[in-house]
Amino acid sequence: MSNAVSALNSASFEGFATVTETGLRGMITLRGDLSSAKLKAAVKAATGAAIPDVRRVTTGKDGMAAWMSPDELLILCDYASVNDTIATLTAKLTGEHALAVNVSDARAVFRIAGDGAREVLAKLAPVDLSAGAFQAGDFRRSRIAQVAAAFWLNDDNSFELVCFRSVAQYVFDVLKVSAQPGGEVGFL
Amino acid sequence: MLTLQCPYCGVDAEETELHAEGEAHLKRFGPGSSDDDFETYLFMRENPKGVHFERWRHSNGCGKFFHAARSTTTLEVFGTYSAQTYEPPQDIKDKITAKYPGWSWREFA
Amino acid sequence: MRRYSAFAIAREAARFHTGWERAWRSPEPKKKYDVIIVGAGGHGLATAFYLGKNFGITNVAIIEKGWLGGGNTGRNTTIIRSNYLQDPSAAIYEKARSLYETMSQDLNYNVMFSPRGVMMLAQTQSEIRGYERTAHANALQGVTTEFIGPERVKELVPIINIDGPRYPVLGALWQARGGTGRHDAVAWGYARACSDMGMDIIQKTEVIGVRQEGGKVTGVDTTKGPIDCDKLGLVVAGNSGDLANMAGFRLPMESVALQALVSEPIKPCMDVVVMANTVHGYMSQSDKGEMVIGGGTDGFNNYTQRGSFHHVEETVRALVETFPIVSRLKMLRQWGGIVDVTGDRSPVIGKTPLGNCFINAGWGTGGFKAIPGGGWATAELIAKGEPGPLSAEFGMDRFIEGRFIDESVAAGVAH
Amino acid sequence: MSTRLATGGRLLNKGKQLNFTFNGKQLTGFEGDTLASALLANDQMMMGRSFKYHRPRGVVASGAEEPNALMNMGKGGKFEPNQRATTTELFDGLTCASQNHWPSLEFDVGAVNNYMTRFFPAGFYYKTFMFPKFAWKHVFEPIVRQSAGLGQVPKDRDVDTYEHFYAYVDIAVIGGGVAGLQAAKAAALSGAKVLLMEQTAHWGGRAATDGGEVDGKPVADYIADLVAELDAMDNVTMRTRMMGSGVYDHGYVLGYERVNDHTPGNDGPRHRLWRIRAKQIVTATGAIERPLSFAGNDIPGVMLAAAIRDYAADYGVSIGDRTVVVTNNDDAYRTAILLKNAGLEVPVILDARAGGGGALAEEARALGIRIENGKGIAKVKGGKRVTSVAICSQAGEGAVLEEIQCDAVAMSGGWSPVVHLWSHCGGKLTWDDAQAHFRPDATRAPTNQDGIGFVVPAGSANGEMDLAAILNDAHDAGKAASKAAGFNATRKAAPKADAQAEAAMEPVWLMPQGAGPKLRIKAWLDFQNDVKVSDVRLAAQEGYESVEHTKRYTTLGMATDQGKLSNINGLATLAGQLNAPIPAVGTTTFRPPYTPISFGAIAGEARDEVFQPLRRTTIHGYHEDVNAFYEPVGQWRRPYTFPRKGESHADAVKREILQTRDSVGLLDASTLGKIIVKGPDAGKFLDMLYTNMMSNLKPGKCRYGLMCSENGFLSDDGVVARIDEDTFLCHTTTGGAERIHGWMEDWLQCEWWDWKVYTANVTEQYAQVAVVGPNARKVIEKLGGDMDVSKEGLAFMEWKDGKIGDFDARAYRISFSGELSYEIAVPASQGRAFWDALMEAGAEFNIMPYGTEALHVMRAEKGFIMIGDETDGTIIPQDLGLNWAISKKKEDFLGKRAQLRSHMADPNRWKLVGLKTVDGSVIPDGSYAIAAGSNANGQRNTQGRVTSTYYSPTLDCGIAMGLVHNGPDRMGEVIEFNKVDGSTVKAEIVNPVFYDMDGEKQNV
Repeated sequence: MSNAVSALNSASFEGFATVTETGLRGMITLRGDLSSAKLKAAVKAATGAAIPDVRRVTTGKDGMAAWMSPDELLILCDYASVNDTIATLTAKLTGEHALAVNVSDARAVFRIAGDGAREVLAKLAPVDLSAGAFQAGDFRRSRIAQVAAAFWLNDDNSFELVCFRSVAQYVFDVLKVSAQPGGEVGFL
Repeated sequence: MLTLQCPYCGVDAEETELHAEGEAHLKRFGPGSSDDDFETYLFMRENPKGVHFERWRHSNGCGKFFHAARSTTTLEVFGTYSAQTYEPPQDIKDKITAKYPGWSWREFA
Repeated sequence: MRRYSAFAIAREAARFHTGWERAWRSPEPKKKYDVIIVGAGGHGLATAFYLGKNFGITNVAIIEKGWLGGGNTGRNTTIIRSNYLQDPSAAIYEKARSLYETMSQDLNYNVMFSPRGVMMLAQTQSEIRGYERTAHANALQGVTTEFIGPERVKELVPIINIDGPRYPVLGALWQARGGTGRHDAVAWGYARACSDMGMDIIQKTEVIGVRQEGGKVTGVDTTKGPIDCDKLGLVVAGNSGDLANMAGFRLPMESVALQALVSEPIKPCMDVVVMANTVHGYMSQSDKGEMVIGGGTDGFNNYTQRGSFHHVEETVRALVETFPIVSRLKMLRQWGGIVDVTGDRSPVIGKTPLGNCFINAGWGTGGFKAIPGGGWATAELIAKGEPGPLSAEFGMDRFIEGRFIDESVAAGVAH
Repeated sequence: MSTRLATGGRLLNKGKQLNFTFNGKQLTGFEGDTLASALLANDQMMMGRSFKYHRPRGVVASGAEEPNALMNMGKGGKFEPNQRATTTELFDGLTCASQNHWPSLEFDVGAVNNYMTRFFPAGFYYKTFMFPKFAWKHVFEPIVRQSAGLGQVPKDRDVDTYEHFYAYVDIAVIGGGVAGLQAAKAAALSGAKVLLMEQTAHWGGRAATDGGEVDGKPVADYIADLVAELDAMDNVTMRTRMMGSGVYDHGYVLGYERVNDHTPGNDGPRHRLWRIRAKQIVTATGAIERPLSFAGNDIPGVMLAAAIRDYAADYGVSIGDRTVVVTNNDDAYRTAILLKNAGLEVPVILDARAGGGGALAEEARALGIRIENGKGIAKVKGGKRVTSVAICSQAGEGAVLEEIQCDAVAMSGGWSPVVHLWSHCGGKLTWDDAQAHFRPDATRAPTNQDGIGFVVPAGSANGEMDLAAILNDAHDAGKAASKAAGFNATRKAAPKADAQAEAAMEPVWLMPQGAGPKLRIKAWLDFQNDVKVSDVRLAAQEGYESVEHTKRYTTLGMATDQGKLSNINGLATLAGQLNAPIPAVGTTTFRPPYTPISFGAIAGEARDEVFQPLRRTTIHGYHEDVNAFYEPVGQWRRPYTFPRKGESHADAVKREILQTRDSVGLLDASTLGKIIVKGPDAGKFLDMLYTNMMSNLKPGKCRYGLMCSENGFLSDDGVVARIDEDTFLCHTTTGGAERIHGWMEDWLQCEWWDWKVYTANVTEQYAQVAVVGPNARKVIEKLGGDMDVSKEGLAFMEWKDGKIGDFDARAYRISFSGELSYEIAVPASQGRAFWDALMEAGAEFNIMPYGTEALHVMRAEKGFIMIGDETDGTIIPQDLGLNWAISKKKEDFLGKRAQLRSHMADPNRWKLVGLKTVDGSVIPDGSYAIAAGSNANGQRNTQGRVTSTYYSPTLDCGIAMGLVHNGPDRMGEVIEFNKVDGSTVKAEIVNPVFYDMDGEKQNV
């Protein structure tokens, strides 16, 4: 895997919040019946994480699970272990109608950190990002300016954001515009 | 600028997260159907001044299609519901009836 | 009718304009007319006018629920062009355009037709091919257009940014004799002429029912009581579905909001109409100096005449990109109108399931530019009971046969 | 003359002097000044010219309603036309110039129109300029356009930045006057999250100027305490310089924040457009004073009474030494009293009411001011400045009783609530006879998605004009909004206020009421657009009876102030002429924005590089490195060709094709859509989606498939690979991935929801490279790895997983060029490395990348159709001779029923053929095949058209594909294609496969 590079090679920008492309990440689209015991066991076995509630992320020792839709999770893990994780999922889901597919290279991940992180996102996403409305562990699919994206809030008050790899530069650019010094809003 | 609640992920999604997908509860006519039925399926539209049952997709969101009952004159939303239904749920129909006694829409009222 | 002229103005000026007569009468409805037209917008009034002028039918009432010209006729961005791809469209829009050229003289009312030229920008290879195809089609249709290069675009529109980083301008389809007109004046001019022919324009009167007997129309019920007629024309853009429901049939149409906006006025800086379909925006400058701007329709059924703001946003950012100097202009006013959009986005002019009831509808975003042509064709349809060559292809039967008139093949959006 | 007073100026910081220039003159003002107040302090009363007659125009108001004082502001990339001086905060270095005159503000040639006023009544242009026919466009229109237009055209690109911000609150309060503050407090006490916005830089509005007491303290102190109190509340956000610009459906509010207009050198955006969702909206937008309609009311020096008061109290500026006050209400007396107390002369107060005023009038009289009841102004005299007024009886026709010297006139025709934001979304109005204005009808509020009212008017915006009533109403509005938003409203009582009682106003729509035509033609309604009482009367006389007709016929209220001063006066004039009650005539529609907002703010961050998303493949960096020439395809930007130094695009394309056909070429095919379709019903599902059969495809094999819309038209094509029993991978066109994925989900979710199928769009997971040409295999083999790509190891239309070099690869043996070809997918993160490895391995074969144009030409040489070229949304597969790909066995597939309709089954449809020009030239793009004669509309008949046309380097001649009537039956026939110059080009109808008809080359 020595040839593998992430979309923006861990580019970073320091504004009134810090925006960083986080490098390669293992990501798996898992579609199936989220209420089934088998799927629950598979996700547990693969990541250690429980099935997340609607619009939440859960964390286990080997990865995270994010609620994408009523029949879809996004599984996050180390880039290097993604094939093993898929193998575990697939093995545990034998006989069940489900789909687990590697999308690690189809996406880019950004971290937005710092006191202004909420406001940087709130300039681009039609989402209530106030502290009362969006809390650690909350996960939201929406748009960032003109492209689809998903993001969640970590316990350390930083956001992580996933978008398609082809628009990584666009997303980075609009996040940079949002985080420009002097652009603090003072609302969130 | 509409806001509709996605019945799948519970988000009060503003229109920019959504995509309008036209009239709901159309019955598909395939090979073997009459010309009239096929034309009705593809082109003839209720287009009411009043409550409209329509399809939306939470395209910048959970990706699911859903149905909405919405007034085209006041933009009041009587409810959103699963796309996997043949007609609107009773509670939504009741809500519409309370507001517009005697309304009807194609095969249901 | 007293003629309008510079001399008339001078004469009236001497007596402080106290002598001007009404532009149109305001009569009470008669019991019966030969023809009732529902809808005193551009198409309705033009239909009535050509019924009188071309067919001598003047026992006509035009019934309007609001005020004449108050629908889409008075809400559009006033673009007039005929550079359409498909033969039936090119024929009716070119007929309309040519009638606009002499309309001020024909009606003795200055509608300020300004053939300043309309260009549709090509910003992708497929748009180039689409517009070159249109240019070739137009050459055979008797519509004068040409495909021009980016340098010529820049020469005609100095404020345009032809080297935009995202979508450089690769050329344009140019119709030099397209342009703009004063939308209200078109309705007022036709109304004055219709009234002068003895037709009754009945405003603030709503049609609430369509009367029929034996499968044929016999009249309408209105908020001023029933009125009988031999023939009925429904020409009610934005309300066609509602009227069709009253008459007992459904239409292959949906009603959606289309928005427009204007800037504050500035000195003349753009002498042509520019349409940029890749980025979804078009713009011209009015005689007052306002930049007149439009974009695409909303996706959902709507009768509120208020659209969704994100479409305004999309249009404005397209224009800021295409014309960078507008960034520091300000939006003065935005508004919406309701347009009827058909399954192939082309209009319907034709018979209906109800005998002697005819319809002109579904113009989508193209209604204003078609007014004289649509009126001409609808008058012929009503007078003869059968479509003439201009409307022959626009009947509703095309949806059953799968015979569509699709203009979107050349350009993403049809305006 | 207007000048700075020694006293007054509560908003000024007189310790900080600011320099600015107006029309090239160096002037000074103070921090806290508006541009208008600073100009007035420098005796610059005249600030512009009117639109139609180019009459001299002075400032008439002190706020957002100002129609006259519009400036060309700034320079270069910060230049902005039509900036209102009354809402522009003065800053050091401000540069501005007045508008709509030539050569100068003082001497304007355009003012000749002024002398022709009588010949230019409302609608005059509809009645003339008609002859000769083309004179309008070429003679009259340019004159009209040049003399109209107001501000100058910006020349340079905007140097500032803009942004949006999404905010979600329970209650948005628009307007930070005393009512807005009070409403915000009442709302906030319920615990609701409140956003309070004020368009100016100051809280409190005009209450402090007008005086009164609240809860026993001066109103100014009460406001200061209220602001401090709100500021301390966690659930309240307060923003100044932020205008509530529009109220839209479902509780959407636009807030227009002018972040840096007053500090143009600062970091950060110039404007921020807030997109606010509020459960409830309180409109505390105040009221606007109305002018009075008398002859000469447009002469500079005639101003709104309250504006004169504002300039004196807020900015310490006197408009004149001798100010005549003319009014129909008590409020204007406050102006007289303030001026008198400031040591200025008020020669007379003309009160149109026969009974005169109340307590305020007594106070004025006690100060020694002369008051004339039942009197009005017959005429104002002066040119560029008021010199005197002629007094008459209001009841009469304007006989002059006395002439009084003065240099300013303060007029007040009563107050109109600002109902714009209430009305934007459908809130209805009711006519208040006592105050002669429209006010919100609380029973007909605009409704939201839940069908309940979501706008609550407060204070003078709700028609309350007395301080105590305003505070009461605002307090109630805040409570009502909090309750409607789901909170328990506060039980605290409204504060007690005390202000001077006022006598009733009496409407005055024309002064004097019997004014004849000579006076009416000088009585302005719309100062900017030059609409007078006479014009509105003329419109009504000519039948333009609807208020919308009148507005459009006269241009009343269509100026940049959108009729804030003129609408009610115009409406009343129309009603008077029609002899109808005012409410029966109705109002025009209020449309956003409240005052104009910048296009820059609306566009937000979306400009230049981030105007729209640009999608890049992982090989994009290579294309950049070698300076590819691009074409946009959807949001992707694909290399059209890779020109070398000095090479034309056509030559580059030719080189790429010849080299690929001769040796080997590379195409970045990553943009092709890739969708996984998996599940027990996947085969059944694809059989419905594609026109051909997919369920019988064997794992390891590929098949080309077509998709149609339900309307029968060909919508996409691509190669389907069966991965295993349960799983397919569907390739789509470059633009088609998202569309087709959505199309699949649509059918799975909404029609066949019981079918067990999952889809996933994995387009971007892979970088895909087409290695094409006779040496393709050698290049791949040279990379090594464990994949057998020999003819037998990977046969045509098969796919295989394995290692190519170090890369995990999936190779598809498919060809869109007719050559030996492998499309190889590797993980996207390794795409660039894989591409570089291929380039290196291919060096000995002189490998080169080729772009989309070479791709197009090669596929056309091979007779393959291209979605978007051969199809345009009106083409069915049968038109393209693709019947072989339409299953006859399947009962149903999407589009099948449609294709049975009469027009689609018509044998006369144009069908696909190849075309070869007789002279070897290239048929122009878009050309039509002409046929004999014309149709009923006089249009030339046609019998076909080209769909793709190219110079073929392989065949060294022009080739084309096209649709021709009965084409496949007319092989060898020569038909003519049109050119735009009227000539034609002859072409022979041939087989569309020009190259390697038997397919031997792709199969080696």
